[in-house]
Amino acid sequence: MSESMRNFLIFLLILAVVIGGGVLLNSLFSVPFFLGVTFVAFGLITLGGAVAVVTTRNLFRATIWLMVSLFGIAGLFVLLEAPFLAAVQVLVYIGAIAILFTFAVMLTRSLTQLKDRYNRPYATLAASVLLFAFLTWVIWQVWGNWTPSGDIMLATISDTTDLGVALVDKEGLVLPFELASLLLTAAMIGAIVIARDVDEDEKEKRG
Amino acid sequence: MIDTIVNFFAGVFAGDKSLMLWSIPLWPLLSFAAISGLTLILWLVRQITGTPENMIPASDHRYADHNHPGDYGDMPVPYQPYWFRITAMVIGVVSILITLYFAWTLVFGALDEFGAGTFGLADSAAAHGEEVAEDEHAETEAGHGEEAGHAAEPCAPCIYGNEVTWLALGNADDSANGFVEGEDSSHEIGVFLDPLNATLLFMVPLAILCIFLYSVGYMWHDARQAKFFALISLFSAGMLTLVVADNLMMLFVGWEVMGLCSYSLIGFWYEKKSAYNAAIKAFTVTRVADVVMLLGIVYLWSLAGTLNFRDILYNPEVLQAIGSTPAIFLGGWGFSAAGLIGTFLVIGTIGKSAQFPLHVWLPDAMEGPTPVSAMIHAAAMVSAGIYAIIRMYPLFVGMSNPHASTPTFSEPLMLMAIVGAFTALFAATMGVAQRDVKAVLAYSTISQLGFMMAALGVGAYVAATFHLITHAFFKALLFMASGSVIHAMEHGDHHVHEHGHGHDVPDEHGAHGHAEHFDPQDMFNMGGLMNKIPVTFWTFLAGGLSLAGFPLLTAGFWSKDEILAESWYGFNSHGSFLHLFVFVMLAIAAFLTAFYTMRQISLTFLGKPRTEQAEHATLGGQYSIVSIFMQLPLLILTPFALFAGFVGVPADFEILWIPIGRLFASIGGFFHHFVIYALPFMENGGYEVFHVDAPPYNPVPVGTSIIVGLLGLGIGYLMYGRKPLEAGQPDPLIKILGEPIYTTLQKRYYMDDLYNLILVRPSQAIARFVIAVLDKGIIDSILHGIAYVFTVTGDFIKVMNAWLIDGVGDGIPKGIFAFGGFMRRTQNGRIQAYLLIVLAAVLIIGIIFAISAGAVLAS
Amino acid sequence: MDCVGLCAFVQSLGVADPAIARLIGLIIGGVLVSGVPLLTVIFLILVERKVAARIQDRIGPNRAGPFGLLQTVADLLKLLAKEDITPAAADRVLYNAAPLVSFASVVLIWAVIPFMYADVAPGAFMGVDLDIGVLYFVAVASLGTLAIMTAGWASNNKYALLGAFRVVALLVSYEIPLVFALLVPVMFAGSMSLVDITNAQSHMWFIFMAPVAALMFFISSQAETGRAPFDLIEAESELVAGFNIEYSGMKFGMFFAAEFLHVFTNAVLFAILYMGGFLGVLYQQLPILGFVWLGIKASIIYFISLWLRNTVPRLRIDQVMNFNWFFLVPVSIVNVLLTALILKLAQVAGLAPTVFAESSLLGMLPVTLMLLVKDVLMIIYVMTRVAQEGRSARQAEQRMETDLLASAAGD
Amino acid sequence: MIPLWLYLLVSAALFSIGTFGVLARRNGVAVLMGVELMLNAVNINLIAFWRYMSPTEVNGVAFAAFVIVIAAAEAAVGLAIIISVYRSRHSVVPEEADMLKG
Repeated sequence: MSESMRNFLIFLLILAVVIGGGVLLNSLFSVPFFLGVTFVAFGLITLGGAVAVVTTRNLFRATIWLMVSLFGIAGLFVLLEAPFLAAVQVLVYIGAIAILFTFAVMLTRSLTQLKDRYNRPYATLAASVLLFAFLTWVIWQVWGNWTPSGDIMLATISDTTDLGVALVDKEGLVLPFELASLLLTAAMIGAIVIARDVDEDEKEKRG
Repeated sequence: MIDTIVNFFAGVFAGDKSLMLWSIPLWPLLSFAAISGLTLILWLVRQITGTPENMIPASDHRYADHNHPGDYGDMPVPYQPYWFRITAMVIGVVSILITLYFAWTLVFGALDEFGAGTFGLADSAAAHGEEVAEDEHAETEAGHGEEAGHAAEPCAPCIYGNEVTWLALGNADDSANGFVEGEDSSHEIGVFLDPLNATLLFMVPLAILCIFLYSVGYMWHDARQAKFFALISLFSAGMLTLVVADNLMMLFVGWEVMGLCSYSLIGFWYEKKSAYNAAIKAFTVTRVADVVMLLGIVYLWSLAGTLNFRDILYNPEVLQAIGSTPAIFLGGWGFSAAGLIGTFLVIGTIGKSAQFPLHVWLPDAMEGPTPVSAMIHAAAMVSAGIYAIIRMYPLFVGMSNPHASTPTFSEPLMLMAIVGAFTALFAATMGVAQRDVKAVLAYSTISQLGFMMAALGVGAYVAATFHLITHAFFKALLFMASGSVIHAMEHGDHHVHEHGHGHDVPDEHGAHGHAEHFDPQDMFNMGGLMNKIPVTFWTFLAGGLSLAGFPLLTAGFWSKDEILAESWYGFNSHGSFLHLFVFVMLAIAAFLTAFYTMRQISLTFLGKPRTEQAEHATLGGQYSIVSIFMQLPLLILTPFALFAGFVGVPADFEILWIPIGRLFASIGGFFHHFVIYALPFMENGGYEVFHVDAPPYNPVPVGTSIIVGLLGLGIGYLMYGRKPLEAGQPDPLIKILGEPIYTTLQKRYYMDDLYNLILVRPSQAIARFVIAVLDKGIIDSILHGIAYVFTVTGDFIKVMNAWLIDGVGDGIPKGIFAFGGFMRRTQNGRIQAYLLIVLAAVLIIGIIFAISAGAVLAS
Repeated sequence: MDCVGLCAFVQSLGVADPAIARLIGLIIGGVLVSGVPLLTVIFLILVERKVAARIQDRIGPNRAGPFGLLQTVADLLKLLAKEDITPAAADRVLYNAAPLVSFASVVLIWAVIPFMYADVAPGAFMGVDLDIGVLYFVAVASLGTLAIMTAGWASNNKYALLGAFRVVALLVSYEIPLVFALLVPVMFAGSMSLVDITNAQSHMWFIFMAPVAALMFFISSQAETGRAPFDLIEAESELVAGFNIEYSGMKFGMFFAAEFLHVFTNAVLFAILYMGGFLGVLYQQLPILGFVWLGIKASIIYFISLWLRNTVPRLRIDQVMNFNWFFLVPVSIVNVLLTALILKLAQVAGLAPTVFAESSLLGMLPVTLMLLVKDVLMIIYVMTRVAQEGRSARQAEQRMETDLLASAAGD
Repeated sequence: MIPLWLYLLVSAALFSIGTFGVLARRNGVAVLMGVELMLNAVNINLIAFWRYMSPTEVNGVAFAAFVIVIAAAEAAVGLAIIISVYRSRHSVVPEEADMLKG
């Protein structure tokens, strides 16, 4: 079977999973069909991208998969009616951090493809699975049959304006905001100082 | 603190008399402090700036041996620049000038205030004293309110005084020292001024000033003016403290300060073995006496609860009580407490004033620089002893009365009379045979002090005071003159040395110590100096005549005559044989005094120079600093030495029926009354005995003194002056007295050898024994034993240390090391391993929490 | 959910289920919003070539169709007909995905662009009125960077990779002044929604209130698109064609179209942000006129950028970077700060309305003048500084040369 | 409406995957990617709880924004460290950077 054929089958499978998930959500929790579909689609994008990130041997691809996963998360944010955060997600991660990663990958290009991906993969895998199981159990125990009160669902959601006001509000978050800016400055300076090439400043010394 | 000082000096210069009195001993003290501080600063600066301490010969005199033979001249001492030494001299002289100014201000102020009363009789004077007391108290500030208390007591001419509490000893119970009611026993130091120490305040600063001026010239070429002036300033401070003190403790402090200074000044040229031997001798001998004196002071304190003169002497109850209490010691022999205390104090004075058994240190004290000799012999030291006795006189007298129709003598009086009279004659005999110019003066000092002691013993304390003053003047004069003579001789000696043929002069008088060396102090090397140093000669002549008691003209005559008159009066009117004994002894002593004085003058100045040194003797140029400063004080002192006696001329004195006393009616007898007012005079308790008038005129003592004085001078002139000795001619006295006696006299009756034999040698032997047996044998063995024990213990501990402590101390690190080596495997620096461990821990903890929470939810 | 706009239109066509109607409406809207730029591109390429030809004093395409109108269509057909080549050493998936992402990143921008006035909910005929429209624009535009990066890496060619590096450095750097320039209209309008920004200019275009910001936006958007003088991405003379050297056929066409479309999109955004978008005469009574106004304004900006492209030479990479970091970034930051300060002061003083849309021309004048004066002063100061810097640099250069000559003479 | 626990489940899965990436990947850059995944899982949690608990407040969104800021800073510094390590010892494997000196 040719490669394009296989890709097409995978596409069909994913489509089936998405639509099936939508139907399932609709029937089980009476989620609107398209909402459920979108949720399942974004969840699949996120988790699949994540799995690809941790499994891909080629780091550049891993970076691309990371972006895919983060894009799915941005979609989840949209579903959670936090569009500002979604946009920030896309802007910061895909626009900045991903570029940063690609740069790092390319600067360390000679080691982009290590022979063995993992060290002690089985213990780690067991630990991660155990963690996931534990978290799932806790979530199920605590939030399994919890439903939000209707008025909260219908309340007017605080939008970007409120966030902006809160970020510069004296009673609000102005202090963390300033501290975050300070942290960013420090991180920038630190990154420059750490990553600056040694013979760069030697060159400067030479004039 | 600062403003206290400022107020003090402001008060002093504003004329507050009591503060002036406080400041009198302060100025020399300040000069001492200033000079010492400057020296210290100089030293520090040199240390800091790292200036190498260049040593120079202790005498940077132009000639090698200045004032002191031989081994001293090239003795290196740290160099002090000239400006520094001159600054030190200036500080000293200026301080004494200020002292003199204040002292005389006080004295003449006292004369003005006491004036009327002093010539009147006791009662009127008492009344006057009262009122003066009042306005004095009115004008002194509230600071010394005790004035009122003292003024309320019957108090002869009133006293400037000021007291500050020195150490608060709390309130002593009255049973122990119940003699002074209302006196708490907190010890107060203070100053006061009364006629007696007014007279000393007239004499002492003047003499000290002359000595300082003289020292400037005398020490000019010495390298250690700073040290010298600092010490001599401290000396003066001690003397002045003693004079202005109003209690026995402060007096004793000044006393001891003088002892210390005399020690370090006699040994000023410590490079000279004889000098530091003399210093040690003086110190030791006076210590012996001072300890006894301190015993007396302590006993007095324990009895009276106070040492303030006025609280004791102007307080009849106290005096009677002390006089009537049997002594705790020797009480069996009828000693009263007063008697015992007095005896102790007299012994202290015997040490200080060099009386018979303890006189041996004084002749050696001339090893120090001549100004120091003058200080000791005239101004300060020996006078202090006599002054202390006069000050405490009522206590000495106790309940006895040497002036009564049947005179009674308390033990200290008897002791003083006998010892004083004997010492006077004894020292005079020794002085006859001396050939060292200063030694003669030293023995004359001893004998004159003997005069004073004897006079005190027979109750003639006014005469004693009088003689103290006059003697201070002419003896200071004589010492400084002899010092300049020696200086001149040394100039001559150096001149001879310069011209190379110094040593071919045969020094056949080798008996006097180092034969090979020329002794500039030997009178037999002098002669004919009259033309070389005329000023010195004339002043020396004046002082000598005054010492010899040349009739009618000199101060010495009047004072000696008064002593003789007092003693003769006692024998004549009351038939007391102690008076007679004193009279006879002192008459012979006076004769000998006149004799050896004439002998000294003749040998030194008359005739022809017997050596080249004397030939070239000079004070180094007529207007050189040395000559000026060494002759100015002589000129200052001469008039006092001559005419100071006129203040004591009795009003009824006449000779060959010529009433000479009339001439001095204006001032004659002034001294007598003035000094008498220092002493208490209560009608009750028998203290009016101190206010006897001067004895009526009697030709016998007058004739005696005139005759002995003139006779001594005449015989001396016949033997030495008429045909002066040639060079190398032996002392004619040898033919007269015979070799052995002469030698005995010259050897001071072998008393030093005796002391060596019975005191020094045994003590040295004991010391050696102690060193050998006690120290080396016992103490050292004990120490060695202890050390051995500790060594053994140390070894044991060392073993324990190596075994136990090191075992533990090393075991812990080893264990830690092993554990660390084990734990290091986990610390492999691989972050992901760490994170895995963290994750596992989180899982475990989370599961535990979840289970517990589930249990909670379930319940 | 409310059903307005296309949803209501579809419902009026007889679809009962609002969900279905919404889906159909979304599909139609998506087709429209992405179709308009696709069709525009075909026209734009022709315009570009014509303008370039005129500037270079030649005729340009004139064979295919009347006035060569069909020239682009012919090129398109040629590209479509070409063989689809994937280099053997290339990373297949990424190599093929890059053109799609690149084109999509441009097309997605159009989802938030208001075309014309509408009396229904968002107040404009547009894809979706995000209240973070500007941020959305920036975010999506950054996807293009990623696409170029991916292309440069995936085609496994060192020229391509160098080009990718350059473009990434360039775009990441020039996003900063771009965002700062965007902040100014956002500040004025008090919203990030493009509709609100458009309406806020109903009395005064922002280009009059913030010319410096407009200039910044223009320059940095020019750089974002990688057009001259910033066309280091495909510097034919240095790295043969830049990141898309390995591409051919329709994949290259997609990059090509994306570039042109990006330029035009930036022009449209400029028109919306600073020139009042679809506002114009009778834009409410006759909404289609708004579309025309927008087109005209965008075309003017587009023409200017073409003009620049065809006249100014290419800069060196270090010059570009220095220009950005030492000129654009500081000036834009200072500009934002001063603008905010003056605006706030004016509002406190009552010289400026809090909501521009409800104000009037007179109400807008004072703050406009103040900001204008501020900008003029800024321009003067900056220019003098630049002149001084240039002079000193020139003198230093001359000194170095003279020293070199002296040393050479000394040898 | 989509139940909350679905979001939580997604974030839990993402967190576990990120943990696996952090713990297992040998390449430092990949480790950092895992960290990013974990942070984003946290963000999902934050936003979900914000939406379902207190949508009228801004705390959840603000917290998430701060988390993104921290993530950016962390990525920058981490990558800088990786690059310097790579420059110094030509390796991007944290396991090999286990001696405490450059």
